[in-house]
Amino acid sequence: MLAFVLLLIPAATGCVAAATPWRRWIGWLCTASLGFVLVTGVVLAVLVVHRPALSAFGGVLRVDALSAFMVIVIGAIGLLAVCQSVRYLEREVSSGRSSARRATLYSVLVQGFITAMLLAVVAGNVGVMWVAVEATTIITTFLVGYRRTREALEASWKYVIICSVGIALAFLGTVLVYLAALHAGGVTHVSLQWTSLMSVAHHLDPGVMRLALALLVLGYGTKVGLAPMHSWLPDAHSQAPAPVSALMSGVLLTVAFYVLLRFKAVADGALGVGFSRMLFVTAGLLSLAVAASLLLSQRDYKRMLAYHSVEHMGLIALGAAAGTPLAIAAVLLHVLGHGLAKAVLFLASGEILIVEGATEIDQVKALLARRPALGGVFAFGLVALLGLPPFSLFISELNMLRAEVHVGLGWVAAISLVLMAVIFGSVMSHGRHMLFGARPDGEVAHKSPLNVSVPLIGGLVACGAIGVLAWPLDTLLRAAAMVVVK
Amino acid sequence: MNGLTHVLTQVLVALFQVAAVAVGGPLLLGLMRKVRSRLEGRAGAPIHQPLLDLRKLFAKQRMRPRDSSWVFGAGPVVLVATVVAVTAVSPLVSASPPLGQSSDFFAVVFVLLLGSVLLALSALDTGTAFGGMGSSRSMTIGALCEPALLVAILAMAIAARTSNLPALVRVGISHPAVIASPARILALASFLVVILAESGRLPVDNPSTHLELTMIHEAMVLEYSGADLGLIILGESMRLVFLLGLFVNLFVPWGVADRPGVLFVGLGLLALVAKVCAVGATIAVFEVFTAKLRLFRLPELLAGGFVLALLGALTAVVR
Amino acid sequence: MNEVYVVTVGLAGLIAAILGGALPLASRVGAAVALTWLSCGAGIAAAVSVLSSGHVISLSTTAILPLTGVTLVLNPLGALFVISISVVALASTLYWLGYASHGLDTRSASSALPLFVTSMLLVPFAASVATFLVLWEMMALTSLVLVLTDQSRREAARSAAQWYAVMTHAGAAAILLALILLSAHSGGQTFADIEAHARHLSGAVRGTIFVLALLGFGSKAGAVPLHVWLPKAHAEAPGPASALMSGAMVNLGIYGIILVGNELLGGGPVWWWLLVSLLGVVSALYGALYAATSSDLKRLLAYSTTDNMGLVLIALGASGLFGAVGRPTTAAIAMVAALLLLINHSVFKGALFLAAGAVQAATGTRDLDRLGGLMRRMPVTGVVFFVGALSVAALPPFNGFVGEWLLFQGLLHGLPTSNTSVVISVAVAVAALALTGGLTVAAFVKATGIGFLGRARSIEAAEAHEAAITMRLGAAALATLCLVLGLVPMLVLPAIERAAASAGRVSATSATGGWISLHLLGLRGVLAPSLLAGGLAIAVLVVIVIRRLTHRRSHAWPAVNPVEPWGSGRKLQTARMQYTATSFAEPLQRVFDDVIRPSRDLDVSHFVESRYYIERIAYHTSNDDVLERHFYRPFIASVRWWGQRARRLQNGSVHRYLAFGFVALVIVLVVVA
Amino acid sequence: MNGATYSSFLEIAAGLVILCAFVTLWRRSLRAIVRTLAVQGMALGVVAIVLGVHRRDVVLIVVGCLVVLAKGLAIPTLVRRVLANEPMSRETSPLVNVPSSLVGAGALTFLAYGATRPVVALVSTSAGRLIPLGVATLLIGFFSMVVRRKAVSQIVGLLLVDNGIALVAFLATAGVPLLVELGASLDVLLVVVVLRVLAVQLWSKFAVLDLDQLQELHD
Repeated sequence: MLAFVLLLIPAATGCVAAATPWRRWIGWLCTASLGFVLVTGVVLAVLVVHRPALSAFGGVLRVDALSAFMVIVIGAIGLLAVCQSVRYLEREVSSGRSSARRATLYSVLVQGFITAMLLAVVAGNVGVMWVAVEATTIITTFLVGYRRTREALEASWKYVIICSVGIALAFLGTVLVYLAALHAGGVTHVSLQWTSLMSVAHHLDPGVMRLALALLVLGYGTKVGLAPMHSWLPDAHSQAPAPVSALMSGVLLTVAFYVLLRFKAVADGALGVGFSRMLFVTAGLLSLAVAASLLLSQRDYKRMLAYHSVEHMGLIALGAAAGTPLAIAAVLLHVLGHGLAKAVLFLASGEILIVEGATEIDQVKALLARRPALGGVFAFGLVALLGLPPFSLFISELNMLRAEVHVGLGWVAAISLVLMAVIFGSVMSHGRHMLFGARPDGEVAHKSPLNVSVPLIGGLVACGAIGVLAWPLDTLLRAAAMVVVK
Repeated sequence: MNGLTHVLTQVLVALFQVAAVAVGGPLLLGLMRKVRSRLEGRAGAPIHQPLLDLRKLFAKQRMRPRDSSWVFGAGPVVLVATVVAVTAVSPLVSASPPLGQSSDFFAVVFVLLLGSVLLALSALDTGTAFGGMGSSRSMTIGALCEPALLVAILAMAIAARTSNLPALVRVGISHPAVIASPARILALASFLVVILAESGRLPVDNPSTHLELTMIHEAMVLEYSGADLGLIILGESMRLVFLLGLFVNLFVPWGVADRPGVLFVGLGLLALVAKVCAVGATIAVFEVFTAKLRLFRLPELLAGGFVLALLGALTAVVR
Repeated sequence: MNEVYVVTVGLAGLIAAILGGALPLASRVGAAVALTWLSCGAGIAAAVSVLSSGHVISLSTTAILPLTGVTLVLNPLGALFVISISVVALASTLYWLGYASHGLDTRSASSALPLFVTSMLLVPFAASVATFLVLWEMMALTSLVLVLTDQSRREAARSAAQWYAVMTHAGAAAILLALILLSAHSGGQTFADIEAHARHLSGAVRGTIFVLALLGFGSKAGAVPLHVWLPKAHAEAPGPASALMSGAMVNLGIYGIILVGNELLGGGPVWWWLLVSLLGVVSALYGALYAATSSDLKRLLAYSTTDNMGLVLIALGASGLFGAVGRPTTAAIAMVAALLLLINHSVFKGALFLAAGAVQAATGTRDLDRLGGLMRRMPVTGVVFFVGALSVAALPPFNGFVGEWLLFQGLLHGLPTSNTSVVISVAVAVAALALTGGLTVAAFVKATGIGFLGRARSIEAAEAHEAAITMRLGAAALATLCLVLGLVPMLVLPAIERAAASAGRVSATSATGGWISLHLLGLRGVLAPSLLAGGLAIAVLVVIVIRRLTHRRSHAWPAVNPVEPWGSGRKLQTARMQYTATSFAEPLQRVFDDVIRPSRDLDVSHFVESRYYIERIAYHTSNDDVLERHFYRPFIASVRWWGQRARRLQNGSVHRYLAFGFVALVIVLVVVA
Repeated sequence: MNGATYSSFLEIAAGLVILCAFVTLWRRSLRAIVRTLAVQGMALGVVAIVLGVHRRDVVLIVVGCLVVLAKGLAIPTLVRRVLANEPMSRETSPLVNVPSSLVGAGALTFLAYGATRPVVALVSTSAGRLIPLGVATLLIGFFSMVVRRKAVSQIVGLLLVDNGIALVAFLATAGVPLLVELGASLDVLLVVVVLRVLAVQLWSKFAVLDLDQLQELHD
């Protein structure tokens, strides 16, 4: 039931936002609803971490440790993004770039977006999961095209076309899984319930499941941003409003990955880990290679962040390929850490775009000297994304690599380390051009307003805290990992 | 009581060696000049002329360039002091010098190096072109001498299982075969090259040049006068004698006083004087017939020395 | 009690960092320094208790670091490193009090420096893969922040920081791979588990792990050819930071090699150690050569760090070799020599960098060709540098000498042996050592003579003022330590032997006859540094007395009167006529022309009226790192080229993007079917 | 109806679906293509209805009717609206010319048969044998999206993909559970709406007639 309320609140907030013309308090109301989501996520986690899963509506909604964790991820990052949306909308409206009506539209869409993602993670039925993910595609298309410039429209066209194809393939995969389940020997009541799929996993026809899993990885991989279906990602993330980019890059990708994890568990039951490992390793290494190659001579800092997402999705794909409990726990920690850091960076880059008026790397200079707070946030965000302690990405990457070597994927770990080193070098040089340098004479150091710096710094601190303190996340992570690892 | 006498004899031996070298140094210079001038058909100054020069210099007044610091004054003192210190503990006259078991060949070399480093620094302290030139060149030569010297020592030390000087000399007395061994011969050959280079003799440096641009050692000490100059001349000559003494005792150790007693020490002194004079004279003769090498041909010479030493080491090692 | 020390080290450093970031300008540095001292004190206390009792301190919790937890164990080897780091840290932080006003009092610096010190102190404690790597990366990150202190003013600092960041990250990646290979093949991730299981690994895996670790840690220790970042970063870092990096951080590179090679893997075949010695020989020669020919004071010091780490690696390699061919005694001597060299290096290199920092703070330049005459302007700093220079040149009575003597003893007593490769490598090592020694002497005569003696070559140098009192104290403390350790190395030798025993599993090697002389057990090798020094001192006194006595009363007072130096008849000589660092190094540079390949160009401009009258002659020579020029630059260029090519992947055509997916789908179907 | 007529009906309908797919590749006139799409939608609905009749499955029959309405009428009308305000209503120069793309489509059909062998083996009904046709439709749709330059052609391609999947769904599993089915079709509808809005905006505001003009965003 709690799960239903969880869905209800953002949806209701969306309706309220739709009903009334945009005011500041609407923004804060949305923020509050996200706060509620976060709290609910924590409550759910406490409820299910050691006990069996909760379910509602005959299992259409089902919350286990993994879902609860994802709810927390959505809540935390959503909170950051929505809280910054207030400022973004105020700016848009006051500068006359968008009317109050469009502001309303924006808030409604964002709430819908959140709701869809929540549905995807609390759905107990893989069909519903698919519907929810597809719904996110449709909603975010409008958000990507929100600015209605030619580039924005181009980005949203590419986004919706590519993702629809991908998601269609995912649907075919789902259908095939269902087919296999139908023909699984000695099963009476067959449905698309994930639990029932898991229960018959061992009887599923291997041939069909191979085809199905391949299609699912390709299909949902498109939404995750795994190469070679990643190509929509840099365009969409660089054109969407900063808060939306934060949400998409920080949460949406990983929600799609969450669905993949569920299917992987089913397929591993039928095929053993070998096949899924092959798929995930291929996708992961491809993504890393693509990210490394395209980051080398990147000229736009939002695209840089987007490719960085491709890299990290590749990393978690490799972690999932390893598939040990440790690996999955590390993957989930990485999901949260990457979400926070990436959200902070996108929001910061939004601020930079506002104050500097350029998205080219070589147009932005000496941020640390000219805008200490903003530059500092950006610098530390990059440090976090490059996987340096104390931020959690370091420890999660370390453990993913450990798991890979442990299951005999040492060569994969080696290759990914090399590619990560290349990425480190290129991002370092881009960051150097943006951050370092002397302040022009006569220009005074600008201070960023508190409502910008506080949430961003808060996000970074959270990212650092979960990287240093084991309690209380550790138990949840392990429990969540055990959900998809038998 | 017995211990006290032992200590006293030790101190006496030390002072004796130092005195011998201090007097012998200038005399050796005189001797070599004499030999040269005779071979060149001149009468030449008396052998004790350098001593007279020293007396005159010590009576003269000392000058120092403007802008020089305490290092300038320290140079000559440390130069002499290092030679004195190593002389006191080395097996020159007696094969069992004071603190003998702690007189180590490496230590001796590094102490001497300290002296030449200080001299090079004080040359730079003069703040003149010549000082810099001299110290730069001598440092270059020193840097290239170092390998040959150390590897030569290593070659001898490996053969004798120790780098302790008295032990090295005594091994020569007890087992003459060691001296005949290719290891030691090659090592000593390169040692000789190094001695010539380090003490600024031909063909490396011309001690009697008066043209600044060709100077190496002379250029360094150009600014010194009076007692300081005297100290430097004294120190240099003492070092030459010390090195030659070491050389001959390692090569033909016979005659070195290997047990206490005035008689043996006296014999040891005579033997030392004889051997050193012989070698010195030979060098002087050799110098008559050689010209100074160009500065940038020197590496070839020193590399030659180095290769000799390395061969020595290898022959010592490979059984 | 011991656990309290450990916790104090961490907490004090953390609080120092927080206060350094939070407090106002006035109290920032003071508070940070005080707490850093507390942290260092606790570290020393823990280390001393370990070294004296021989019992390890161990502490572990799962409340910190998710999924892994933290494990801290301090064994004698680690304790030795903790002490060496603490000493340098105490001195440099004291020095920092005075240096802060030269741009090192920003919030970032004031919180990064304590954190840097603490993470370095804790690295030897780390006893699990995750703990070690976290601390290692913290160390790298904080030092990077310090290198960036001057970034807004100096482009050089920025590029140095980038080189440092990338190289150190690549190194860290190698280390990470090595450690996780170890942990993956042996159950848990604590070093205890690893040590227990490492025996059973296959030779190939062990070899891979060792080589990876050697590369990673070697780059941190500045071993050629992985050294490129070092002369840049160490030179650009502000005074105290560069002292810490060069005096303390590089030690941890060596620590890592010992940790993996000797402790975790428990020694290995001959070829490992041949590799180590080779690395050492190359580093020593290369570093010494560039130190001798470079004319930037701090760059020179940095290259000499590479050189000294080369010596340490040679000693390590020799120890391993002798161990592998069954010469435990000499192996132990070599290991002790390695550790002694390392500690000595910390002390004198710390002193040298602090002095160099003072010079830079006073004159605003590091270019030797613009310095000179500082011995009189800044007497204390000058003397400190002088002492440091003599120590690094391994001249008695200072500490550098004892270490090299021990190394020579180890090498010569290791020979002769039946194993030819060992023989050759040792002979080569000795030759390299000797040449290195000579070059180092030349380098530091140049540094001292050109930098501090003679006349000032620029206005800044002529008007330099002596550094602040705390700076002088910090530097002088280390200089004094150089002398003390040179006179009585027995102060540290027992500790070093205990550490060597815990690292290389060997027995004690040298007995110290009281405080006087140092005997090598079972070998005929004795050194009495204090007697040597005493004799030297007496001799000096005697000579001085003689010189005074011979001085005639008739001469006017003062005994020595300053005059214009001789300029071959030219009346007045200017400071520009002096030899510069470049000209001083010119002969050496010519001798080693084929190695350094300096770029020279001479341009002569004539008067327009007549070609026979020359207006001016300009002679430029630059010797930037030959490896950087001929290896790293081309490599970077090729990577950039690939980056340009790869942009075609994302050319904006939606058809191409869809084609990617389509091809992928077809391939998948073909594969699956 | 008896088995023979049932399976022949089924084969005709399914054959019609794939045939339409080929036709879309063959024709250049966008209007004709959209017409073909409508036919295909109807055929798809027929497949569902036939199956439903055969299985006495009311839900499936209802779904079939819905499909006929949605894919046969609603969606094509929407797409036509796009055409209405686009002057150039011909696919003048596809990236791959018509003959070779037809050959490619043939190859893709073979691939589909190869790839779906396990599925066919598993289902082993008269309907199951037709599954490859659905997959082939999907591949052809995807292919036409890659090679066609017009916004409308891409929309059509996407719809082909979707129809192919729907065909597979009906043939293999007699339709996924209703909830999912409805959600899926609704999503498709919405996607088409979105695409239409975008296409119209692109054309009206920025005069983008040709997808090759969408190359502002690149590295």
